[in-house]
Amino acid sequence: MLRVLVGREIKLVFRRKSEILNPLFFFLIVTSLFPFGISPEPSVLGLLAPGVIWVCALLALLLSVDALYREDFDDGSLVQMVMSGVSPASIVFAKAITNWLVTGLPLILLSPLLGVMLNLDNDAFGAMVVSLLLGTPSMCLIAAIGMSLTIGLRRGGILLSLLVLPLYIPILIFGAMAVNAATVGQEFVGQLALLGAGLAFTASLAPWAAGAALRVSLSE
Amino acid sequence: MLRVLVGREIKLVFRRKSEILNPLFFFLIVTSLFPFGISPEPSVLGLLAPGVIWVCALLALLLSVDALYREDFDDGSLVQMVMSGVSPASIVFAKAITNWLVTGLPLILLSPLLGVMLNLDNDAFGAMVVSLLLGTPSMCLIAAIGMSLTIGLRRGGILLSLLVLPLYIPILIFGAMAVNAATVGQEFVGQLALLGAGLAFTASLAPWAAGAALRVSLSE
Amino acid sequence: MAWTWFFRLGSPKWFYQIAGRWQPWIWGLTLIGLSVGTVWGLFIAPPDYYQGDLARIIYIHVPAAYLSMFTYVIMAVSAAIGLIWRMKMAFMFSISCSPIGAAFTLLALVTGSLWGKPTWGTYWVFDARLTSELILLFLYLGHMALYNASDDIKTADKSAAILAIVGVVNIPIIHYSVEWWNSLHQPASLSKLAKPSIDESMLWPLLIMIFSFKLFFISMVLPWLRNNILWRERDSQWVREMIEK
Amino acid sequence: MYQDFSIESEQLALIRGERLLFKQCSFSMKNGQVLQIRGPNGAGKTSLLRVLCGIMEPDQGDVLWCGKSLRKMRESFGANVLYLGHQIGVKRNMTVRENLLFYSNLRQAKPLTTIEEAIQAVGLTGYEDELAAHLSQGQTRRVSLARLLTEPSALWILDEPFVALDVEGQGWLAHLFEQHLAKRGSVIFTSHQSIDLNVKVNTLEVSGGSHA
Amino acid sequence: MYQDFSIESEQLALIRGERLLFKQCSFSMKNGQVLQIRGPNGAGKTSLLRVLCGIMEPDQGDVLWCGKSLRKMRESFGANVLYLGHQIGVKRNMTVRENLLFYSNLRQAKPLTTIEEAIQAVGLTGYEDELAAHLSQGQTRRVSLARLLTEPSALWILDEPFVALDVEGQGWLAHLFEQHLAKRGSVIFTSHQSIDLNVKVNTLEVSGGSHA
Ligand code: HEM
Ligand SMILES: Nc1ncnc2c1ncn2[C@@H]1O[C@H](COP(=O)(O)OP(=O)(O)OP(=O)(O)O)[C@@H](O)[C@H]1O
Ligand SMILES: Nc1ncnc2c1ncn2[C@@H]1O[C@H](COP(=O)(O)OP(=O)(O)OP(=O)(O)O)[C@@H](O)[C@H]1O
Ligand SMILES: [Mg+2]
Ligand SMILES: [Mg+2]
Repeated sequence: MLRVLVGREIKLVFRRKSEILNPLFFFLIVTSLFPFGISPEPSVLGLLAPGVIWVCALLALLLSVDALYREDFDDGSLVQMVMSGVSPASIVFAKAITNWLVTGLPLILLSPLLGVMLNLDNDAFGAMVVSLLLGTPSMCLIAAIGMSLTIGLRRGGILLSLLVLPLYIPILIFGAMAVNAATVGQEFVGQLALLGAGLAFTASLAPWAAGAALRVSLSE
Repeated sequence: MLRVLVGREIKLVFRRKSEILNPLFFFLIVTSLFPFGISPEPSVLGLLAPGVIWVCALLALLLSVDALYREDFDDGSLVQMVMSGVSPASIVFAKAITNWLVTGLPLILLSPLLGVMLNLDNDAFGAMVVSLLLGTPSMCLIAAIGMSLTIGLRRGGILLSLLVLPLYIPILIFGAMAVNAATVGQEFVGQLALLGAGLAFTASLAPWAAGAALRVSLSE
Repeated sequence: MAWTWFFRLGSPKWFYQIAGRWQPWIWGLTLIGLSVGTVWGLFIAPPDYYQGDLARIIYIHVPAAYLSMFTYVIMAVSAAIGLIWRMKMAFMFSISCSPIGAAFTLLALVTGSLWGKPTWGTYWVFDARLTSELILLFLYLGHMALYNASDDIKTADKSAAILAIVGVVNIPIIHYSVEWWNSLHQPASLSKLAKPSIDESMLWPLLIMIFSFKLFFISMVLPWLRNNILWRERDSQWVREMIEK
Repeated sequence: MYQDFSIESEQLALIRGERLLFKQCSFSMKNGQVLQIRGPNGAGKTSLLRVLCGIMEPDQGDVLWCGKSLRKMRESFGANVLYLGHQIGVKRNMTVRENLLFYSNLRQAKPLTTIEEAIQAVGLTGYEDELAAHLSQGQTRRVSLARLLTEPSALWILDEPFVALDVEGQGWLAHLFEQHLAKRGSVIFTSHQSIDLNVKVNTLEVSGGSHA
Repeated sequence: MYQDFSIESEQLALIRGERLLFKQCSFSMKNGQVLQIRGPNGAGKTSLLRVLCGIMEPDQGDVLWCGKSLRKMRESFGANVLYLGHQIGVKRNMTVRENLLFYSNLRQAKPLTTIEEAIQAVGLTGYEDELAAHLSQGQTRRVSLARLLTEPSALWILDEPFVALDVEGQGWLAHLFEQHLAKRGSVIFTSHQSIDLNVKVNTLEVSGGSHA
């Protein structure tokens, strides 16, 4: 079942290649805005790098999720899927998986490039990639809850950010802390463990919450 | 004519109050993400403040524009307006004005609060507000061009950022430069003059370009 | 048998009347508690050893901060009850909590930052507890925004309930943040039940204030709730009869 | 030959906004019956269908599927019912074939008709690999109607299924109804057009719109 | 009494995707005529109407408005023509009254019928201040049809205007066509339903769908 659902999502995304490339470009461009806004000094940039990369990854991920739901809601596909006897939780889970595969993973692969651009400390690349690997899936799952809650509202657009960003903050804190610790040569296993625990927690609970929310939104 | 159009847009926005508040919350929350990601040290924050505030204002503005067009396109209102003999340029201009009144202006009013949170230098508040006052209208107008170009494309969502952000970079540079100059007590009239010139330029040309783009998008 | 009272709570009419009868008593108790606590705290209790009279802000700050968290938990619990037992009243209660909770969160933030200026030398720092309290404010705002964004009251109830439950994860984060991160903020001084690290002369008024704030919450939430009930039941027989009278 | 089923509504009432759309709406239905829901614009036909499908919750009463509350029977209901509303769930960015394939995979039921045959039956031969975005209004509806063939379900709940079809298409669909009945299937539908069906059609009148 | 106008098409041809929808499509029309465009699903009726309105450009030929190319006559065309397509431009977040008011303000033409009268005529009394989002399918279409009354235009170009209307609404619209003709107005429309009009209806057959 999940295979059929994920297969469909990925097919739809690849139909519009810009769908995958856009969040990546967004990540790249917004990240590169900061040197313009703040300072092009390499030493200053190195200081900013972990935070800026994490925040921009978070935003890119947040902005990519709408496309996965909006059209399916508007053209009635979500109702059709739920009516076919598929549990809403698996629909939502499939979307979160797709979101991560199509946006999260490429983002992580791209992050070292940005690390170089922003003069990130050499020792911190590993911590950055691993922390993103652990943090981005949780973010996709949380976004799925927010999206399911707001999809029924006309123009719910940015409301999503209001609901979801507060829940992202802890992930961001630990993620950026891990990278910051790595830049100054400190231990960062603790933060990674917390990110992992967060992932286990969201992976086991978020699909249910999001599924319930989806059913409510469809009843409008 | 413009009065009728702007009146309608504002009425629609106020129908959903969240429409106005959401970009503001987005601005507030995203700005406050940076201290988590980078460092909560007041001295470091003060250094970041001008750039972070400018970049976040830019993003909030960029993300608010979609709502002004999407629904009008989907429900056929844009076609109806054009068919009623209204020039596309005035439709687009009305939307840009609304966008600024409803998002740009409140954003500017909110910016001093963020300045305090991010420990912006006391001397720089004036420069920040004035540079935003001159820069945000241009950004609204440029976003209108981008939106008109991409509205016909299903899921053009993030493509907008890709088209528009590069054009925002000069505005961002001069805006943030003005604030940065003010923090270190330098002269910043030059940068403001450039922002003003940019505004005059976009205000006179952007509506036509966007209007033409809109007509093309509608012919799909 | 023992459960009948629980399901009677689900009847808006019954609840409206009972709440109306209790309301004056609760307000009375609240006023007494608040005035005793205020007088004791501001005039009788000794000034703090280090901070002098400044520390008296504690009698507002700490009760407000506790209440902001307490309200959220109550809101989430009644949301869960609403979802599980399909009880309209529970939803209405849950919805009535968030504006009040947001107000107290704001109060805790404002008193905290007023206190922070003289003690830490700044109104605001990005410290873990302060931040998570700020997140709590955002959660409340998000809850209200979500509820108000929906046209249909049945949908609005349920989506707001789900959000309330999801957001509950933030509460332990706020509480334990001081232990998990080394922060500027005061570590737990009351919550260590065994031996509070606060002088008894300050403890009593503080406890009274904390308790009266809880009462204050109840006396605030009841009118909100009754308003809500009237609005939603405006088409039902009993409301019409009452209005006509 | 479909399995036995029954759907009943018990004293349904629904309020939308300020308006009481229907109350004490009761009916019951079994295999081999056709029910047309009638009423003027805004009477509450669409809303009633959505309640029957369990998408919307009634304010009073309950829908029973095989004697049990619909809420507890979602699985069996989903497997036996096909609902097509105003929004028909045809993805613009998938081809006609992909659309049909996806839904039939979701259901995991063995189709009586292959997808190719269904496409031919609805008159879309030559459009199999066309994106649904490139179809006309009527052709898009035909894609959704093809699902009636590829996903065998005992009960069809159709909201204005004759809309946007050309004359020949309307005849085809009416004929399909008759075939479905012969196989002990049932249909609940709404329509403002007068349709010639060679079978007995029960009707349920929704008057709707009175102030609550 | 409307002004004189004429609309002609000259050897129009349109290709969408790979398909030649029509070629050498010519017709001309003046005040007081009705033209029904006919053809099976996917023939190209909607596409033809969009070309006539200047929304889409034909691949060959041109549309002439009062003898001049449409592209040069946008102003006068807009002032005299009302087009209602599948998407009807009714804003969900505005009330019925606001929707009508906005469009009539845009046109700045003096309405023959007040908005209140128009709302009553389409049978939406009591819904004046209801958001369009809270209307049923048919009621939403009625809002757009009310514009035929509040924005007097000589030529109506209507894409399946009878869809979603109940029986009484269809009769009302047919009657409105007749009144419009009596005032020297004209109508171009498509429909898959058979409509009884007490006037002479010209037809234009679109066959469409051949490979280009
Ligand atoms: C904006 C700034 C501040 C915020 C948002 C804030 C927030 C909070 C919160 C949420 C609590 C309850 C924690 C819990 O129960 O787990 C709390 C308790 C407390 N706060 Fe603050 N606070 C702020 C500033 C301050 C300052 C400047 C001081 C004093 C120097 C202070 C002293 C205390 C004390 C003594 C407690 C009781 C601790 C306990 O018993 O657990 N706070 N504050
Ligand atoms: N989203 C909504 N919110 C509030 N009220 C609504 C909503 N949708 C519909 N209604 C109300 O419900 C009534 C019935 O709507 P419904 O769509 O069920 O009618 P219908 O019988 O299907 O009409 P039609 O023949 O036009 O399709 C409408 O008159 C409207 O007042
Ligand atoms: N966006 C598009 N891109 C490519 N081809 C299209 C597009 N829209 C329509 N077509 C093609 O044009 C043909 C005619 O479409 P059109 O919508 O004009 O038909 P129609 O006569 O209005 O049909 P219906 O009766 O179903 O409304 C379709 O068969 C389709 O192949
Ligand atoms: Mg309907
Ligand atoms: Mg058509």
